[in-house]
Amino acid sequence: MSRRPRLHIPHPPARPGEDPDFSYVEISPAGSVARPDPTARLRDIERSLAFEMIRVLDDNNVATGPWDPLLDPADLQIGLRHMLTTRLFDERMQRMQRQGRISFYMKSLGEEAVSVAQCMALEPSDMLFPSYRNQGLQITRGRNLVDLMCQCLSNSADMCKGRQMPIMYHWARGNIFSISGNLTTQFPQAVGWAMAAAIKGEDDIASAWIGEGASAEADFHHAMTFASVYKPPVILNIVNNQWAISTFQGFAGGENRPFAARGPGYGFPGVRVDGNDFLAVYAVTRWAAERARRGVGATLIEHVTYRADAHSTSDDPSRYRPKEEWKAWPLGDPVERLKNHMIAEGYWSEAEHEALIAELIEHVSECWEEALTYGTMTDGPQLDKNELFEDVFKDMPRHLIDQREQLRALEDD
Amino acid sequence: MSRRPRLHIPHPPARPGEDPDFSYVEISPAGSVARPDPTARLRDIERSLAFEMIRVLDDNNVATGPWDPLLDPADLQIGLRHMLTTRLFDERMQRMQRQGRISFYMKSLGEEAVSVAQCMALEPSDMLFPSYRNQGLQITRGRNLVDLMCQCLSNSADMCKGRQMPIMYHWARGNIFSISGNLTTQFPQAVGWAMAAAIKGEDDIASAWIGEGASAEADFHHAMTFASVYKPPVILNIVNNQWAISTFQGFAGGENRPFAARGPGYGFPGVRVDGNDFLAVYAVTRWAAERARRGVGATLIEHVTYRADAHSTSDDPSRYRPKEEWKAWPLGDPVERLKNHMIAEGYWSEAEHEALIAELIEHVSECWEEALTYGTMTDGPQLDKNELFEDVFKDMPRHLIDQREQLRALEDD
Amino acid sequence: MAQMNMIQALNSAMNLMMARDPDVIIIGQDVGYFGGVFRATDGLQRQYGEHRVIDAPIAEGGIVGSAIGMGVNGLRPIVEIQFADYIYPGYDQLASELAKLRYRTAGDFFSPLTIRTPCGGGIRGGQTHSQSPEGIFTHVAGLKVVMPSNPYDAKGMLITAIEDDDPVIFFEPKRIYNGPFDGDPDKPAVPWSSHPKGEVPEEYYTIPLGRAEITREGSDLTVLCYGTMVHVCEAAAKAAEVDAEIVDLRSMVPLDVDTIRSSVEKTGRCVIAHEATRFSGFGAELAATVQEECFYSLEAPILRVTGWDTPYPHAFEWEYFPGQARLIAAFEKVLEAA
Amino acid sequence: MAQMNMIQALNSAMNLMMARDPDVIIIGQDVGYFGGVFRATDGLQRQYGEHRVIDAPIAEGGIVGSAIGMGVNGLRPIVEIQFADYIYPGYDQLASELAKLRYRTAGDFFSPLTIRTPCGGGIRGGQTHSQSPEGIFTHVAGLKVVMPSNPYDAKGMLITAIEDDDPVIFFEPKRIYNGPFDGDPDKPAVPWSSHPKGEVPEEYYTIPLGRAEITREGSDLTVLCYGTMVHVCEAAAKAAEVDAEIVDLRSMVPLDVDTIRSSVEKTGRCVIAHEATRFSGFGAELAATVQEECFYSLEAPILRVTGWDTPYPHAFEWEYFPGQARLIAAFEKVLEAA
Ligand SMILES: Cc1ncc(C[n+]2csc(CCOP(=O)(O)OP(=O)(O)O)c2C)c(N)n1
Ligand SMILES: Cc1ncc(C[n+]2csc(CCOP(=O)(O)OP(=O)(O)O)c2C)c(N)n1
Ligand SMILES: [Mg+2]
Ligand SMILES: [Mg+2]
Repeated sequence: MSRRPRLHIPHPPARPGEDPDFSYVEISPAGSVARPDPTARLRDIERSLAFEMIRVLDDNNVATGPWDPLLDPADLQIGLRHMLTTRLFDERMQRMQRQGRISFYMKSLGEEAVSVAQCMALEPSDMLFPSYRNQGLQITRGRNLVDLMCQCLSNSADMCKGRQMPIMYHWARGNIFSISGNLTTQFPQAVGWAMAAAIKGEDDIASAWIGEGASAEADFHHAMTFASVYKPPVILNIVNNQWAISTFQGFAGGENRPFAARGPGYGFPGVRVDGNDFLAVYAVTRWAAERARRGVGATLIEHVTYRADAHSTSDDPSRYRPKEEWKAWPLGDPVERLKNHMIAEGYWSEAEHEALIAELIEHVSECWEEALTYGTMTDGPQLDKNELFEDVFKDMPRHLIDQREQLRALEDD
Repeated sequence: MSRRPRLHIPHPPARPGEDPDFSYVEISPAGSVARPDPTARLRDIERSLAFEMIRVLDDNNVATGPWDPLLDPADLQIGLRHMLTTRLFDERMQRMQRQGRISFYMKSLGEEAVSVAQCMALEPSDMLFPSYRNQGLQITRGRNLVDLMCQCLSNSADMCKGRQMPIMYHWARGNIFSISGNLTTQFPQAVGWAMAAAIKGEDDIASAWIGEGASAEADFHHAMTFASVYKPPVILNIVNNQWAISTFQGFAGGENRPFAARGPGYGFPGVRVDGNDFLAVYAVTRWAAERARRGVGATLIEHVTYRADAHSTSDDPSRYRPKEEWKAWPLGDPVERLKNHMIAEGYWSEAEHEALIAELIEHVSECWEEALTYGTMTDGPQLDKNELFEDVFKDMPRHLIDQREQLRALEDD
Repeated sequence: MAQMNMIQALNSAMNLMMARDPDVIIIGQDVGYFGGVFRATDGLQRQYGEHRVIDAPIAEGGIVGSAIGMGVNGLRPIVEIQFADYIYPGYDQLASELAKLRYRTAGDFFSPLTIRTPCGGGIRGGQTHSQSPEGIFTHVAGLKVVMPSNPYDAKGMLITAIEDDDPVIFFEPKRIYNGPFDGDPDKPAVPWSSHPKGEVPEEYYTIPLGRAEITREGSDLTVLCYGTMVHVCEAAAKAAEVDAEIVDLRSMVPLDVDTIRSSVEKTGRCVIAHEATRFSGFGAELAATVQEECFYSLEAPILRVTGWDTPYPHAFEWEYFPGQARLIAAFEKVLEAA
Repeated sequence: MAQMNMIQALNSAMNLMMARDPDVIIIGQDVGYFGGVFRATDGLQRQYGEHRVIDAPIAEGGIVGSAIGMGVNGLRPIVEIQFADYIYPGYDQLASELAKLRYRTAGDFFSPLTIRTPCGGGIRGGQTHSQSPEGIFTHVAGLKVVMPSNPYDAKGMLITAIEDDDPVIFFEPKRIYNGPFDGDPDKPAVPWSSHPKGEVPEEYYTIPLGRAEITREGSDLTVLCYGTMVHVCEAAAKAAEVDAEIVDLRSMVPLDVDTIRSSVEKTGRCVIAHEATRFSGFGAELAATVQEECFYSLEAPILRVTGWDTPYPHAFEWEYFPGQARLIAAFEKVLEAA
């Protein structure tokens, strides 16, 4: 039988045991991409925004070019602090998972700039629709780490009342929407939220995040189509961290084109940004927010970054990619890059950095201790079991009252 | 309350009572778009293919430019005959619906070139995944009109055994897939069919059709993503006939960009073609088929055409668009254009045309008479009622045997 | 009081609610300028503007998903899905998101959607314009699921659904949009104007969700039904001269178990009717509940009269449809028993 | 014979079938190079190449839709949906297309897919990694729906499913991938090697779909169950010292009504157990069928022991799970009655 397979199967750059190879990542020099007016005609700007890479920090850690957001040193310090807090929080929680204190965890190591810089570039009243790898949004918006920890612990102070897995936070007062286990569902929801803002004539905008793998889901297309038709004030972010569990970004269609290029297909800009460059992410987000606030419409942003750790505590990436891949990642570490920039500019020093880390480790530990006072899933104060039946509906219908009674009766036995 | 709505709501060019206005349709001069090699690099060809309009027939009905497929006069006559057959078949069936002989019908008036030219440009062993407005595919592949009529009649010779509404044909031996009432589902199925061909190393390709309105469905994205990832031998067609029931193409995102522009977003070409230009449609299809057969990958084709009649026999377009809109349609009537071209070239005459029409009307009538001998839904030979329970599964399970018995028992009463 | 058919009653409910509450908006395919393929939203865009009655792309998942977001942002969207057969592409957003949002956020977020969708057969719609998929929604915790059987209920229940902070899937039996239907397609169509439930107040009123209505009292057997089947069951009981108590459930979730229980305790016999396929249809839940609640009153097995376990066929529509003959056979069997 | 856990048994079935039939292919998220997040396809890409074990984009609707097309073109695809909770985006392709293709084409087209998907709770997966959505598939005419409870059945049934020309939704209770589970999460895990059904032949064998198995004979009451619950029910019967007849249904569609009927006719009492939410769950169909088939043998109402009608909560997993205590209570109640 003469079989001539010609189905194309994407291949990641390297497998375990092979040398990392990121030559497929096209990188523009810092400062090389023009910054168009947010109202510019798509056809005049689409190509460079979607295909090149917006970068501000150059190889010497100097900010350069038209996208430099010219942030105050104080803001840089805040950004650095939030990124470090995110990282140290992640580290601690992963450790706690290893010790069996929480059931599951997902880190955002290497991607902290995306959440932190974007959140800083938006207004507190803007509505955020995160994925599970955006804990930096919570931290930057000022969420008490204790709240996040209590959620991961499903303890008596859990905002979700024990109903969601760890990291599936939400924060109504902080305008951060609930994280769903189902990928990409938040994308059209964010578009709808923004449509409502426009219908009501309110000024707030929405921003949503998905991974590049999740962009293959139907809801990506739904969000893009509705954004194309109604031009609502929304920012749609694809965090391209190269991996979706074990499959690399080629399995979402990233081999041929940047994900940012999807935007122009639908008639609005897609912007490709160095996701590990705090300043570039900030600047691009401001640009997109301006488009949204001025009623020009939606923007798609592709953040080029790298998932430095495992997908989750259930995953073992050494099975499918080289162990040292992160070291070869050409866009570096967002924390190191911002730190080095600040040091180069004279706003920061190694000593201050060490001190900040020490302070934050201490802070995370204190928060953890406090969180434990609200209990763990097995010890200490517990959620009321009756909560199991609350909030399915606004008012509990008869059949749930009956079921609650059945459970109570059993427990009483 | 100060409400400042800024949600964008697309508006069609004209509403009932207003003058038709197709100034939004960007039209390139015939012959003006280069014909790249099917293996050319996307970035070198994408812009002109997706944004301009490939046309072969100029205003004087002369074929011109690099896309002229240089078809034999005999082929042109075959094409004209199939288009006319399609149109006369449609007319007759719509009349039969009006008379209550069939329950429902959908015409393809004004769009006949898409199905006929494409089908002629493909091989008989290529697999077709039509929408409900592609009856021309059946006719061009040589389907007996009687078969189509029997399906519409749900009579004793209905290929669907009465299970589908009129026009939901299929033809296994003719390599035409079954039409579904659910929009767009055939798009990823066609991609999967083509993936299988590639896996098996077979040379056949798949081609699928949807309307521009249906491109908003999730399955469009699924098809595009899988086509992007695996580069299977498939042609994905969007028939942009400007209307989706009462909403114009702006509600699918067509205001900002041609639908063809979606292709490059996913990394493969989108080609915008004058869907009423038989020669252009043929040529573009050959080009896409060559890409598929040579293993280069998928092609998206946007056929710019106009839905000249109602959406279906359940629809009344005078409620939402100017009555005379078709007359103003700048790309004319595909049948008239091909006919005039053939006359201009001396391959055809008005007299021959009239004679052909008379012959085909007669043919359609004969077929209808024959179809009626197999019964209608109410008279004449009928399908066996037991058929109701067949083919749910390959072998009838117990519960369906029981239900069939129940029905029989009742009928016997 | 006015005479209204079901479409007019639904239109009246939406019109009233849009006038009362600026946060009520409508989104769906062809609902705007055109007024909907069944004309339920006729005139509403003209009256309330195109920012409140919104034509949507053909993407049910996108419609539901974006409407969820609108609801989270304070609007009260009414979604029209053109045919219930086309609700499946929205199933993930409905089952995974809409239904669970309040629960997963411990009440901090919710989205008060009403999803209207025409269902049921009897219009020669074939397998993709005839389905009754209510069963697969009743299994999803967090969704209310209802189906009115007449214009009066349709209006009152739709107003309640729109005001409800929980999501409501509102099934509309399209076969009875224009008039009650007794199951005989050969009889001349009957308009709602000749039916008491075609009398519909112009003004605001509500009908609570979760309350069944006994449309005919009787003592021989209980018939549980909803939507189109209410009228078919009434006609069948009449034709069979059976003293049936006909319970129009109106709401599947929440279910009015009290009314069901007291009826079956009284009659001791029960027939369940729906158009959806039988296997794992909502009738299964009803039968399971009735035998559990009324076991000691039951004098015969509970019978289900439903669509067959096949797709809804175009040609054999009336062989498929659970019409009077099948109902009468079930009535006889259940009365004969024991 | 070999000792296999359920993952190994599934892997063995796929491996055998790929070796026997070049048209068998596998597609799903992470199934290829990585071998699947639960490792069910471990090693298969290495053995059969990346054109037959295909990593897929994260798009369940696209996976099912494209696999349907592959099936139409003569392949015999096995689709893995990573978690049953994520099958909903594929629901339209499954319910509208896959299930109805043979019917709507009068047998001219069909697509012989097997859809494998891990379901059920008990792994701290929260509401989106714990669901048991079998009920909404059993309502769709044209789909076969099965769930094995042990490695031996898993292998034999998966081979049958792959060879079957009808589409099969193959639910895998992930809680028992590694060993049987009696419902007590605090007990040390038990491996399959200590269970007779962990003995699995290396070679080809089949188990027909649509045949239940009585895993324990008894005369006091019948327990209808499947998947993880088979083991929990067995343990509960033992703990309660009840002479229960435990029927492992294995297949929901087609359903082995004969085995059910003769068991309930013998025992006169019936308890139904599943992990899915109760309302309109598959237990409803079972209860409806049992009361209809065995009405005159029943001495007590049929009881359902199921997940509550809430999403599956992360913290209260064991309050949610229908464990031994709830089963025993139901056994007692059903035995006390009448
Ligand atoms: C609908 C759905 N399908 C599958 C999954 C399982 N899943 C969880 S995360 C993940 C990978 C997502 O990758 P990506 O979108 O790139 O995000 P990243 O993890 O890289 O941040 C998958 C397949 C899911 N959660 N939801
Ligand atoms: C999933 C689904 N949603 C809605 C419909 C109802 N419907 C049938 S045709 C149609 C319009 C399609 O327009 P388009 O795709 O442009 O095709 P055209 O009719 O113009 O050929 C709609 C909304 C459907 N058949 N399937
Ligand atoms: Mg990723
Ligand atoms: Mg159209």
